[in-house]
Amino acid sequence: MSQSALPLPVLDEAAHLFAPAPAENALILELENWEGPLDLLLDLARRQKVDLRQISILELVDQYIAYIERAEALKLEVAADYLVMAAWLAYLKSAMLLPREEQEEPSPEELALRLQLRLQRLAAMREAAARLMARDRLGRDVFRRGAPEGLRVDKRALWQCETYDLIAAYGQVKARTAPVVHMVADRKVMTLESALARVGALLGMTLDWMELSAFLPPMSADAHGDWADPRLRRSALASSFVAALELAKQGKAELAQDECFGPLRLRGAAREVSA
Amino acid sequence: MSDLVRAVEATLFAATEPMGAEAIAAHLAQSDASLAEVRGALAELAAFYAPRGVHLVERGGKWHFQTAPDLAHLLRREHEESRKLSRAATECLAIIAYHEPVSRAEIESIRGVQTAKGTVDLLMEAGWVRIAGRREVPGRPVIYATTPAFLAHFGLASRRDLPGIEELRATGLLDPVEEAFEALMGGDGAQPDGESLRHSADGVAQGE
Amino acid sequence: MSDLVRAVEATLFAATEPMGAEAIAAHLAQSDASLAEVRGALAELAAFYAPRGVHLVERGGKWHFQTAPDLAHLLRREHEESRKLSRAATECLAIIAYHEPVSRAEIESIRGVQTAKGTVDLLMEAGWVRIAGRREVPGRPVIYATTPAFLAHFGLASRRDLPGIEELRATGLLDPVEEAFEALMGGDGAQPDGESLRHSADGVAQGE
Repeated sequence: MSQSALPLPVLDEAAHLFAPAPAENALILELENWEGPLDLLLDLARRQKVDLRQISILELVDQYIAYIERAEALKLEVAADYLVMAAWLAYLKSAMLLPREEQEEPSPEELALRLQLRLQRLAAMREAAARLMARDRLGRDVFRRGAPEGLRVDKRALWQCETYDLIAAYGQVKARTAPVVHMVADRKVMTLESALARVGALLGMTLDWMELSAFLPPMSADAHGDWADPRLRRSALASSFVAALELAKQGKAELAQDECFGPLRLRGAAREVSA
Repeated sequence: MSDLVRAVEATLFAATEPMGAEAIAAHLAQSDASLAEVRGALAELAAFYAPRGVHLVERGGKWHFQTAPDLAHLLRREHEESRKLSRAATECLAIIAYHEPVSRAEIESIRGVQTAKGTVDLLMEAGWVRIAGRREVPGRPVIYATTPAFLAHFGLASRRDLPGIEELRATGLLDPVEEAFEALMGGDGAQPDGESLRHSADGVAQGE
Repeated sequence: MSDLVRAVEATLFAATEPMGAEAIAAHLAQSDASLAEVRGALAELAAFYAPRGVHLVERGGKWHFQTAPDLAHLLRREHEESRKLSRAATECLAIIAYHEPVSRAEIESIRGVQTAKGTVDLLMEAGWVRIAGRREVPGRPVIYATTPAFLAHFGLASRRDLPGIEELRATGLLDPVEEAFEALMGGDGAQPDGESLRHSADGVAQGE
């Protein structure tokens, strides 16, 4: 049995506190009934039936040591802390019996007083605990309302939305779900076919190197004015470039570029063949 | 007051369920009270509590304490807090306003997104949307419409005050997001990432 | 009886938890009652219910209705008796209540035996004990104190109502052994260590 693993007492605390002192020879030799030596000492002190301030420490020491010895004689296991206390008490007793002038510091009286103070404090708390437990306890002696309705704080959301948010949201919905076809039809492009026709036709008109941009439709000369649209111009540029590549592949055109990202030039291939 | 009345009062107070006079008498067997005496005590208590904040009432032969009905509003305090309507709920509300009456399926088909039932419920809770009946088609779906509170909140005299499709188009609110972006960027920018796309679309909408 | 008294009565009857005067006033905000008026209503109700089978009591600044203690014998068997606390637990609780705040080492020094951690945990689980911080000494031990639920369970309006606490304080039985020893020896002994000094200072402060 280790010092810290003392089993918790199962004895009813009230019975323990107020039980009459057992007859001299009817010692209870169950150390489990005491939570440590201080507990046992307090119990023995109470049996002196005097105020804790008046107890005879010498008598207490004798009782404790006798108790431990009897337990050992009965071959009961005695926890180490009980034996340590017994040894300390034996020392205390011997010191108290020695002539005063041979005392060392601290004096046995001081040690005894400290022990007495500790016992008083433990006794006070034990009594306080008993008085506390004997009060009218909620849920045992007194009861709160069995079925309270309960107070409820309902959190109600006050929804906020501005008129603009509402209208904008509708616009977003309509925009998001508008048919995609509409957008494609709206966009003007220059098809590869028309670019092939235009580049091929223009190549036949001159034998000089011309920059690709010169093959694009003019910015604003068109009757519809659509060619000013930068998106249509990009489409025309892309289609014309592909047309140029196609014509080169067919052997109808030559391509030249002097430097990276420099202007792309082209001319008709028929001239070389004829030359 | 008599011990019996006190005992009956405490018993009913602590009870977790309503109790009949017999059950109370059985419970207080120690006090040797007759059923008639218990009934008398109950009547005395009920009369005593009648003007108070707590009443002792009989329901189907069983008695229990309850707070006075006129104080119910005190026990259920409402705490209001402002909350901004979510994007989904705003769209849903706009669709109902423009197309009412509409069913949830119709709202979803206009939004192009599934709409949680909770969204419509929330609009009803806000007091802006009501159930306007059922559409007489298979399945008889519930149809929704706006309420006078909706008009009041948005400062509209009637639904006709909502800007029409043409007006929306004129203010750019109907422009598809991509076109709005192109218009903003002059049509020669690199492809925008999603974030700036959304941002510019908002910019257009707010620039109105 | 006034509307406010009725409202306070109904509120506390309906409440599932004890309420302080401030909480009641906040709950009854509609009624425009001042804190002082609520306090007056509580005092009026407490006095009114004092002779009845149900009492209005204050525990740690919070109010609740409960059955009269003298009727315990009539009501007790309906409710299963709360699980009996071990002696270790009751002593531990008493030490915490009378000395709070205390560290486990201080509890152990009074009991003269190691206190299983589970014992304090059990008291915390019961809702009677809480961690009240750490003592600013080497090792910074956790210190424990009691809760409002402790006061409510044991029917104490405040810690001042702990049975015999004034007497224990007056006789020095709440002072640490070293301090009492010094006092008895005329204060010419060794200085008490910081731990017990601070402990006793706390004890005094709490007593105000």
